[in-house]
Amino acid sequence: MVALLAAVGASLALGAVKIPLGEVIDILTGKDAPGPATQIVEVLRLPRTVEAILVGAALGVAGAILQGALANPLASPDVIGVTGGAGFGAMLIILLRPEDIGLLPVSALVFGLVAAAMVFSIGFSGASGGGVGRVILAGIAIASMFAAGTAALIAAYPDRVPSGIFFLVGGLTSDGWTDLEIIWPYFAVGFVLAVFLVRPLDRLMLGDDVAASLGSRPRAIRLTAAVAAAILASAAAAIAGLVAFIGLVIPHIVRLAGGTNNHTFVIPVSALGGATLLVAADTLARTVRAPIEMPVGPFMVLLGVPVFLWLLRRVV
Amino acid sequence: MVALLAAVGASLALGAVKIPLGEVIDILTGKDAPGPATQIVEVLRLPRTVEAILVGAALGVAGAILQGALANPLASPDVIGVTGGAGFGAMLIILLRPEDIGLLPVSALVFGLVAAAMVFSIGFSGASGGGVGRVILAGIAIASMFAAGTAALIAAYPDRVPSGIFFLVGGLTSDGWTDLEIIWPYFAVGFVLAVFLVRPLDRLMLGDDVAASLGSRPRAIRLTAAVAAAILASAAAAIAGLVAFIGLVIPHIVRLAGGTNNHTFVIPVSALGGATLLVAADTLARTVRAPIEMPVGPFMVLLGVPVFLWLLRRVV
Amino acid sequence: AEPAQAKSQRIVALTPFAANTMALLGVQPKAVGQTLGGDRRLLPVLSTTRVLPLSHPNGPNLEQLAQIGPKVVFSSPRWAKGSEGMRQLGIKVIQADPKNLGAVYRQTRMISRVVGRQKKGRQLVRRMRKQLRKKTANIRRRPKVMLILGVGRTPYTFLGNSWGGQLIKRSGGRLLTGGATASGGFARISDETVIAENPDVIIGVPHANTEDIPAMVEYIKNNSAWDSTNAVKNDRVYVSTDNSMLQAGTDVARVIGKIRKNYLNNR
Amino acid sequence: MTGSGRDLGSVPDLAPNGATPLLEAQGVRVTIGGTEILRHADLRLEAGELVAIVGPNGAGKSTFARAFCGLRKPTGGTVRWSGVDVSTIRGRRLARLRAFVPQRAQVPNGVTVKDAIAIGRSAHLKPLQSFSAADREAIAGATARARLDGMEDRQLNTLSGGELQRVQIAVGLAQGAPVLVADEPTAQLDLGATAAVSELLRDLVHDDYGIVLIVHDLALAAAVADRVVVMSDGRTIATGPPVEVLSKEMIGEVWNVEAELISHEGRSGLHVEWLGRT
Amino acid sequence: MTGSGRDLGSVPDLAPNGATPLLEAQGVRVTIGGTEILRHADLRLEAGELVAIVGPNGAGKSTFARAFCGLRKPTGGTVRWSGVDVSTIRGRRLARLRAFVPQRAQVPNGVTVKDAIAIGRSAHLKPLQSFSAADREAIAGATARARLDGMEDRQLNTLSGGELQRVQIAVGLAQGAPVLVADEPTAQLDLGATAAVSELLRDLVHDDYGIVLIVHDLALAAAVADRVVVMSDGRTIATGPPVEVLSKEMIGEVWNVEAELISHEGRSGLHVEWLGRT
Ligand SMILES: Nc1ncnc2c1ncn2[C@@H]1O[C@H](COP(=O)(O)OP(=O)(O)OP(=O)(O)O)[C@@H](O)[C@H]1O
Ligand SMILES: Nc1ncnc2c1ncn2[C@@H]1O[C@H](COP(=O)(O)OP(=O)(O)OP(=O)(O)O)[C@@H](O)[C@H]1O
Ligand SMILES: [Mg+2]
Ligand SMILES: [Mg+2]
Repeated sequence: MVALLAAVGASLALGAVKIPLGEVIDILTGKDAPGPATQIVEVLRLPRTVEAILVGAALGVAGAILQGALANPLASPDVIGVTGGAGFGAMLIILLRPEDIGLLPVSALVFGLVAAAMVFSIGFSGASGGGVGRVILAGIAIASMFAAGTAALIAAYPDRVPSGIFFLVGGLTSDGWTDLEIIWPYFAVGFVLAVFLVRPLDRLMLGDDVAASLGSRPRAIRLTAAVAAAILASAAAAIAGLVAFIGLVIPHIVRLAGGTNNHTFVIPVSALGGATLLVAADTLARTVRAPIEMPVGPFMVLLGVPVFLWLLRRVV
Repeated sequence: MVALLAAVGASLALGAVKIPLGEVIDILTGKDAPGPATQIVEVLRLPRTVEAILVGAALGVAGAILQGALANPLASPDVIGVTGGAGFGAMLIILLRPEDIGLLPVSALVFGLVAAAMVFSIGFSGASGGGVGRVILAGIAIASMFAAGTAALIAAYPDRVPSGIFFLVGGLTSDGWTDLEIIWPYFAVGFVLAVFLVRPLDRLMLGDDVAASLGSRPRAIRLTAAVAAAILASAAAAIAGLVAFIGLVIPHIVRLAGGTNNHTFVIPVSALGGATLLVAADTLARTVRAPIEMPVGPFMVLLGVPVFLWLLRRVV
Repeated sequence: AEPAQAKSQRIVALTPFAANTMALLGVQPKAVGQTLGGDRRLLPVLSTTRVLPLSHPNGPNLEQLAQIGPKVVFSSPRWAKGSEGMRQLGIKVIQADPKNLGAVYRQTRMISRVVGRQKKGRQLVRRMRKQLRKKTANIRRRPKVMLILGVGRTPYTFLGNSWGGQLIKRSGGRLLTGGATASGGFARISDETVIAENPDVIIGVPHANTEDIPAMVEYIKNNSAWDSTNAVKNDRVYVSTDNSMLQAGTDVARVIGKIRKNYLNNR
Repeated sequence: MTGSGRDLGSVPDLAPNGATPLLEAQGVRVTIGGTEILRHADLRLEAGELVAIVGPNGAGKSTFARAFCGLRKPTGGTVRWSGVDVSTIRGRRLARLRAFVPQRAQVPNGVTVKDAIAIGRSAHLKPLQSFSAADREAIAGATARARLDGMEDRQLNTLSGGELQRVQIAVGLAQGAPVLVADEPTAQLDLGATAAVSELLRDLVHDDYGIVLIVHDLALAAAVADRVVVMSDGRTIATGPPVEVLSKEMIGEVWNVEAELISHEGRSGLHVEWLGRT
Repeated sequence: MTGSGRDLGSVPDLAPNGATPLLEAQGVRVTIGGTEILRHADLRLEAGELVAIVGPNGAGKSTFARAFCGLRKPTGGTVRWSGVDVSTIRGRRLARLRAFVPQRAQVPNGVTVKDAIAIGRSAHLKPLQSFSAADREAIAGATARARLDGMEDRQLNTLSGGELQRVQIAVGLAQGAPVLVADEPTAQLDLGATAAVSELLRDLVHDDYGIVLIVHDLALAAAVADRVVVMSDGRTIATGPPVEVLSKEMIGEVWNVEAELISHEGRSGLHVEWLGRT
């Protein structure tokens, strides 16, 4: 919590253009007159920081939910096809219709959700439908399909690929509130679902039979969890591209640090951790070689992996 | 087996330039005089078909071994860092030192192996070393690191990325025997290890305790399996770039089709299946829009995913 | 767009085409863009202009841009992702990165309108057309050319509808596969076709440094699939490391002249 | 060990009245993958009654239990809880009716004994509601009854077989339903723990709980059960007081073993011809 | 059921001679994560002898078995198989000395009963070697002895608890080692199957196998074992013939239960005061 606040403060205060912290506070409290500094803070830094918080939290939660629902440490939004679908949706716009770039978030969101829906329709049908094995296999099939589509697009438009790279490696951009204005309901729905999933996922840990005995329906929980994760991850991809690291690693870090798999702990702390990591890494990415913006991935790794390895060495 | 032979026949007979099958046979048996047709078959098609067989088989086997050793259906060469390492090694050459492009296969191979070695040194140390959980977490950490490195390289040289596309989406090239001359010993070692791993992996299925009771050492098996998979996958990446589909999906197809997880069945059939799929998909990629060559990934998906989904619908 | 007083206007040109066109029209942009490690193809008059480093996806750093506070930014589809942010800062974004010769003329006129030098713009276009006519006259030979993008065993071939492909055609070269087109302008051509069609000239555009040219030429020559081609046999393998084949500039005629002289032996 | 009994549970939504039994299953059938595993099974359970289900391996005991607990949809027959068809009861309402302790435990990583028992209680909470003092008391009660005090912070995956089984029972107890269905809860327990569980079950019965116990140990069944149901080959073939049902003949017929329940000083023991010296 | 006995196994590399016992463990200690779980455990096993290890949950029985079978390195004490230190024996040689049937089974997907038993036999093969006729016979023998005929093609994950446990035993039998260590192999078995396993074990003993049986059922231990070892709190506290060791006092002290082994018509039964009416 403190770490998040510190990261947010740094994110607002630092950037390619130096603005003293006092002035930043004045601007945020509306005391400062309009001017480039006000514009920089209000139009560029503030929305970007908010996006970083939302995206980081969404990915942390999506990863935690999925790893819980599928009882698999390798589960991440990849597994239910979201990453593949969102990547395809984004490449479709970036490579095929760069003139409609404004549709990028929508396309990424829609294809992420479509891919997830395909995974669910296969994974939750049939006799063993809703079983972990079937969902995972369906995810593999659909993710491969969309990955192949993306590969085909990339191979067809090699000269435009540099423009697509930022989406594939993931990262935030400074473009005001426009994206958030479209996407925020998805974050809202996803986070609300996540809150209601905490207890059912805990029950699922004790096995499907025990969960059923406790009045939960394992298939329904798994489906809801997958849907919530799909919504959160698609919304995150729409805004920040494919930031794989958070969804996969943050829940593990949280589990190792907390020494517990309890979702009452893991889900909220993953949200906090994801938000902190993304805000901090994005601040570094914007400032380390300012005015050049670096991709956020390496900085997340720089901050996250040492902690992860240290925990791994100590706890396990 | 029949399918593989058919695919190999088609691969040798078909291409951008039409050469009658009779003439192909004459060329292969050394009856034909030198000329463009002879050059096309001997320098382009034959080595490429051999490469496809080796790479396909290697990836199928690597996937089968890893999924067995880690008892995780999501395991693939990604998980032990090979994909991340090889990708980084390739991008290092393509983006940073394009003048030394001849070193690409070696760099991909070396970094694939280095990444795997790092995963093993973390995953197999400590009290719970060699446990599935620890190996998977170590793999996640190291793979993220190399992915971040690749992202950093790409961000630093965005204009050079188009050269890297074919490595990243994966695919074979027609360039004679040069690569194979360097890489074949790795395939050889990997396949030999795989043969010796069949029985130990079977034992591991019954649990670590039973395997130990049967005289195997679970940690040693897991390490050997991971090493073999790393060697095979690195060698495959050196030749054909990152072809993710085979390693992940072929073992599942084989298991679903055979209705058994027995490695005596799964490992050799995965080799056959991987080889068949890659040879067939590559033939399609070369011929469908000849003289333009398409990336191989979409064709593998086109051939593989329908079978996969059909099996999933029937068997599970 | 309203014609405006150029000197008093705040304009940033992200593409070399836009920057050079402005310079040729006698207008100084407030700042020009420069890609990371990219080749600067700016006219000498622009050497003192402030440089904004461009990085994906936004292009310029928007905080810096906000500080400069331009009214108009000449951008490129490559930096499309940044357009929205610029608009939010109250900046007008205009694409100025032509993909074919017709667009070069059109966009030159468009820029001249925006900066309020329409007459000079018309003169400039006339001059460009005349130079091009001169440089494309007297084509005697029509060698078969393979123009390849990137390094490694799997390069892309420029097709007829790519910028580089158009330059080769204007220079008198015949592209492999009769200049077939595809939506992206690039494709991998089967090595079998290369052997069968037997190009006379191979030109590589590898995204590499100038000092690496000999190494790149050596590498291309060593490709076993290509060593039976006339180009390799006659030692006509070239490498171009600037991006004149990739991105339109104001100096089309000069580039075509260079291609004819250095690569196609067509003068 | 005294029975804090009803404190553990809350009043069920469907209060039993005198006429309808807590649980009534009739002619339940289950087919899996084309083969009929359960052919015809009946069960009736009143409050304050302990019914033991016994029968050979593969007789369908677990399948029957899963079916009447609403964990698997039967292909035929009816299951009524306090007169209400089980297929119409859902979620927390079902969870407050019965607790089910399955035969095979799943042993997750990173879960402590305390966590697991709290999860068992969570069926009582509305979403977002947190534990009340009564809930915490129920959790503590379940922990104490399963003799897990002092083990609360142990990770499940480091427990011995018997310790784990006591945790499973505690999870079911924390649920606080008026019916407890336990599928071989003592298979891994030592003699002392088994005796403790027996006492615990009788205590619960005394406090008007209804209990279904699936068990292989016939001596135990005879000692604790009010009624014994014998299953064989997918059918319930006999039901009645232990001494009547578990006759030498029945045992010989169903289990194919020479064995007899013999009473000595008020304690009955099963004397088995283990080594078939007949 | 007749004992095809030695046919199952091959001659072990380390043939026992008259003087050294098959297995001798002395003062074995095991520490896990800082706590001493096994404090001092002794065991001696001769060919043709069945030793039962009994003791409460958490006494360290499984830990001891894993230690003397070479599955876990002890922190102290010595374990010798036919006089050879266990830490110097590796791989197939160890596999031919003893088979170990663990307490908790792992149930993989996509493995049939036949496959599992064949895997048990595979410890006999050199790499790349395939099954000989003798191997196939051993597999068939193990299947028959565990009464699994007709179930060969069933998937493990569809078996009932008891069926699964019989498969585990068959896997151990197929291994064909002269010593079989089984950790509660009958916990999930019905009376008939338990009797069958008892007979099987006695048959093996008759054929000069050495057997270590970890078991909670004291009546069963008393009936089949030549010698009983009692463990409590990480120590082996008594060893000797069942009737001597499993006295009323010992049971009361170790298990904290009022119970007595009573013989009736040559069959002994355990009469337990289940409900603590003392
Ligand atoms: N998914 C399944 N597919 C096929 N057969 C099954 C499946 N599940 C259970 N069975 C079979 O149904 C029968 C009854 O199983 P069940 O688990 O109910 O037996 P049980 O009486 O509980 O036995 P045990 O005492 O060994 O636990 C067994 O023969 C079992 O093999
Ligand atoms: N990894 C571990 N970490 C901490 N404690 C452990 C671990 N493994 C076992 N123990 C403890 O060691 C003690 C002995 O365990 P063990 O499994 O040997 O008991 P057991 O006699 O076989 O019991 P049971 O009859 O219940 O199977 C138990 O208290 C158990 O909780
Ligand atoms: Mg059962
Ligand atoms: Mg034990």
